[in-house]
Order: sequence, then structure tokens, then C-alpha cells
Amino acid sequence: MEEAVQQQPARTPAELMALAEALIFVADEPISTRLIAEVLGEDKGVIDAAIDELRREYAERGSGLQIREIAGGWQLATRTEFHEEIRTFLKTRPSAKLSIAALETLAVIAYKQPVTVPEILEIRGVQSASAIKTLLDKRLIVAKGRKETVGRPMMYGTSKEFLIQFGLKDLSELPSIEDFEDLVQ
Amino acid sequence: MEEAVQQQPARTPAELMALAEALIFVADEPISTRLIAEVLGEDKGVIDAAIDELRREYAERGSGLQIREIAGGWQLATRTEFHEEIRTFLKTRPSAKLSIAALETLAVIAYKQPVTVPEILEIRGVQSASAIKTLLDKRLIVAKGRKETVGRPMMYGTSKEFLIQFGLKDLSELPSIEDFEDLVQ
Amino acid sequence: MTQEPEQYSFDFHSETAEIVRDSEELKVKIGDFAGPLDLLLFLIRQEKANIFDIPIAKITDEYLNYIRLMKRLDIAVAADFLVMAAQLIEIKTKMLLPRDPLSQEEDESEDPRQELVDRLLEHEKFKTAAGMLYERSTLEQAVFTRGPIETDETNAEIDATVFDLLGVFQKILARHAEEVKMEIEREEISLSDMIRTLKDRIAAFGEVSLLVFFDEMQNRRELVTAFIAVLEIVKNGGVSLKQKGTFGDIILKSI
Repeated sequence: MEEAVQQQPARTPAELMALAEALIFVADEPISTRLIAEVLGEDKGVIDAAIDELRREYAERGSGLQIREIAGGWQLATRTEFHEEIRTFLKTRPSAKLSIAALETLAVIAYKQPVTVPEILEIRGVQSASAIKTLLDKRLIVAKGRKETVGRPMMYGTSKEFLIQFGLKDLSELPSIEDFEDLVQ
Repeated sequence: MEEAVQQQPARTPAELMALAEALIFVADEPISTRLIAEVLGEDKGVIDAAIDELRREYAERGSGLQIREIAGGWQLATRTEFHEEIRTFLKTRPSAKLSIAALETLAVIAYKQPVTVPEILEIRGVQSASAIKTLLDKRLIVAKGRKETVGRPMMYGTSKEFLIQFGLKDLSELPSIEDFEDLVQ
Repeated sequence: MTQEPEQYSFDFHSETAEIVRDSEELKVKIGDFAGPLDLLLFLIRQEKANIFDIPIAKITDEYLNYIRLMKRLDIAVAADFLVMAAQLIEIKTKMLLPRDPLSQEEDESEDPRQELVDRLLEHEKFKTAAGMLYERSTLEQAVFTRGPIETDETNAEIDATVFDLLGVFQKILARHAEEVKMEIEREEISLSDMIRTLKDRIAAFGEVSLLVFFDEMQNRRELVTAFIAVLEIVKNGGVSLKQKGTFGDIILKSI
């Protein structure tokens, strides 16, 4: 790492611990002692000692987090004892993001409702069956009766949940093409 | 939240601190005291005290991290002093700043929200469409319904992302616009 | 001082508010002025004038000089600047009119400059606020949050706004328009071609899903041709039709 920060007046052990802690925290995968040493322009031994001390400190104060060695690097993680509480928290989070396919289908339904599956196919140019299922599962769309044409296909429209999720009072609050065009010019 | 973890034999203050710490770490956006209390099936007051103590502890041991209040919740983040070393490691530069036009438009929206495009024009004296588009793209502002006047123009306001990016607990943390009057000669 | 209001002809076609940087002739960089109010504030400050008592004739002249200069430098002058020019000229004209001696008490409230002063003050406040936001965001850039962890994956609410919905919808419409265009350009596929294609496919794979096959069709006409092709093949024997449950996919199989 050529860009190592210029060596300042020697860092104290406490500073080194804090720096190592911050780097382990921001790293998006386990970070090795060697890499930390390079980034800080310090000796590997010095960093080793800092991390040892840091781990001891985390353990001693009974932190909810631990510094663990994994895949040749250091990583900050929650302590295993808390998995139950953490799982409870994770469950409170709304479920996964919408796929592009689902988002596209939702857009067509929002702007063209009530609309049938063949009509959505016509507009999107792709089968949307699984996307429609996802949207129904997430209660973002609802069936709106059948269309009185051949085959009497089911029509779909957006739900109350859709309004809530997208922060709309009612459908008239959906931005129109005009609103958008105003902004692009 | 019905799924709150079954109340075990009362948790010690140290355990509560550790649990709050773990949850704040796991949450990928600021987590509120209320949500932590719900997940743990504890009183909000108890959690408040635990977080206070946790923040004090982080500050006292000179950790490389800090627990800070932002956008209505708690977040674990690095201490500002280390930004240079962290940037060296992440190989990032300070991210692209907003243009003056975008910043001014954002200021008008932040203080006048909900506000329409014509109202922004009145204050800024310039068309702000492209600035608004930029702010929408960066998710710093969101649509806030339509104004019940001629043309039902779209109203805009700041988002949660705005609070996070500008390090605000909530909108009331913005200095009052009247305070800026004294600075204007 | 019975000066005629000056006449200017500006082209209002120029849409761009972008003003190029730097010019040797000027002390100030053109382009620092996001809008007419900023330019006015600058001129007032340059004159060391009191914002509550703007020497309107002088400021108007300088403002117009500035616009002329921009035009001379071939800089597109935004419509907003021209609107302000018109307003300044109007105020200047009003100031030149003799005051009504009967309404002297109301002089202050009738100052033609008042509205402009209010706008300038309001604008300046928000400029200062923008500066505050700039400082805040700069400070925030020194703070980093944790890297991704395993549990993040399962996460996140619907990460889309109504504008994303609209954007996506517009893209679909654009794509659709493109397809319609292509459809017109594409040669029509004949029934015999379609039968051959289908037979080849059955020969190659042993079976063909009709759902998949029909899905490949680009328009109604092709779909109808494909449907007739299936009927033909079944009629002529050598293949069987099997359905996977009610409403399930139909499989075309060679016997």
C-alpha cells in the first residue's frame, strides 16, 4: 500500500488499538494484521499487540460484540449468546427488496390499473406470473374482479398496503409523467 | 411486536448494555430506543439508561468507535479523528459534493417543507428542476403528496437519508432559519 | 433625468443556465452566480451599498452591463436573468416618477424596491443555510459506518420510491415503443416455417413446453401462427400433448 498515511509522531498503544478497531469495523471482509500494519505504516508486531489487547478488552468488559479471527483476518461480530435476540430483531425488518421484474410489474399495475395479466405481458413484453405472485404475497397488489372479455381474466390493482409502503395518501399522489418531465428539462 | 423474546430471569444492566450494543451493530440503519426495547421486551426507560451508559463507556475507553444518535435512532460509527487512516484503507475520497444549486435547493426544501417547485423558484430566483432531480436521485428528498392548489403540484420534503447524510437527529436539530437573518447584512 | 427605459432584445431560446468559468477581463468569475439574485447581491456588495437602500439606477446599469458582457462572451443568458433585468428596469422607472405629494406618509411602504429587498434577504438566508448544510455534510464525511455483515442480505424494506416506479414505468413504455418499431421491421414468419421450427425443436429435445414456446412469440400474429402450427403437428400425428394438471403447462412430446 503505497498510500500509507505519513508516519505521525509515534502513536500511543491506545491510539493504535482505537485505529485497529475502526479499521476492523469499516472493513467489508475480515482484515489481516498485515494489512492493518500497512495502512497505518506500523510494524506488524505492534499491531498484533494492539489487537490482542483490544480482544482482551472486548472480552473483559462483557461487550455485546467480539473481535474474532476468521479466514486469516479480524472481524467484528455479535457474541453468539445473543443469537435469539438478534433473530427476533431481524424478523422485525420488512422482507426483502423487490426484484426489478417485480418493480416493473408493480409500476405497470400502479399506472394502468385495473389491469389483467395478458395486458401486463403486452406492456412489459415478458411473462410476469412470478412477479405478480410476489406482489400478491407482499400484499402490494390485490385482485380487482374479472374483466368481461374472452377468458374473463383477473384484473389487478394496487392495495392499501401499497399506498402505505410508498407513502401515498391516495393514487392521485403518484407522480405523473408530467411531473417527471418538468424535472428532466 | 408479539414475537418479543420471552422474558428471562431479569437481565443485569451489563447484559442490557451488551444486548443494546449488539443490536445497534447488527441494525443496518439507525435503530430507535423503542425498537430495541420492543425486541428485548424491556421498558424503554431501562434501555435508555443502558444506551447512556454504553455511550459513556465508549467515550471513556477512547474507542475507535462511537455510538451516536442520528435520524431518530442509534448508530455505531467511527470517530471523526480517524478519517484519514480509514480513507487510506477504503481508498475512497470524500464523495462528490452537491453543487451549490443543489445545496441551495436542499436548504429551501429542508426549511420550507413541504414545498412545491414554483415556491422553490420564488425563493431561489432560478429554475431548480435539475437540482431537484439530483436530490431525488440521491434520495435526499422525497415526494410529500400534492398541494391542493391549481395544477396540484407535487410537494417535496427531506428524507431519512437526508438526516443520516447530514448527521441530524431530527429536523428540529436544524438551526432555525431566523438565526441566519442576523448573518445577513 | 427623463431617460427612456432601455430596450434590450434577448433571445429567450437559450435554456441553459450554465455559465462558463473565468474570464480574463473580469475580477469576478462569471459562473459564481447561480441565479439573478446572486448576481444582484454581488453587485450590491461590490458597490458597498446598503441592501435596505439600493441605489437602483446604478445597480440596474451594472446588472445590464453584466448581461451584455455575458452575451459578448457568448455565454447563454438564462431566462431568469432576463426576467430580473426587466424587473430592475421597471423599479428604476418607478423610482423616477415624481412622488405623489399627498401620500407622503405612505412613502416607505410604497418604496418600489421593497419587494426586491425582501426577496434578496430571503434568498440570502437560504444561501447561508446552504453553507451550513455544506459544513455539516463535510463533517459527516469524516464518519464511517460498518462494512456489510452477513445478516444485511435478508434485509431492507422496499427500496424504491414513487419516482422509481414512474422511472421504471417510463422505461417499459420506451422499450415497448422500441419493440413495436422492431416488429414492423421484422419479416413475418410463415406457417410452414413455424411448423419446421417446432418439429426441429421436438426432434432435438424430445419434448417442448408450449408455455415456453408461446412465450417466445413476439406478437399476436406470431402467437396465432405458432398455435396453428401446434394443431397441425398434433393432427398429423407423431406427437402427443400432455398437460401437467389443470391449468398446468402443456408438453408436446414425440411418440
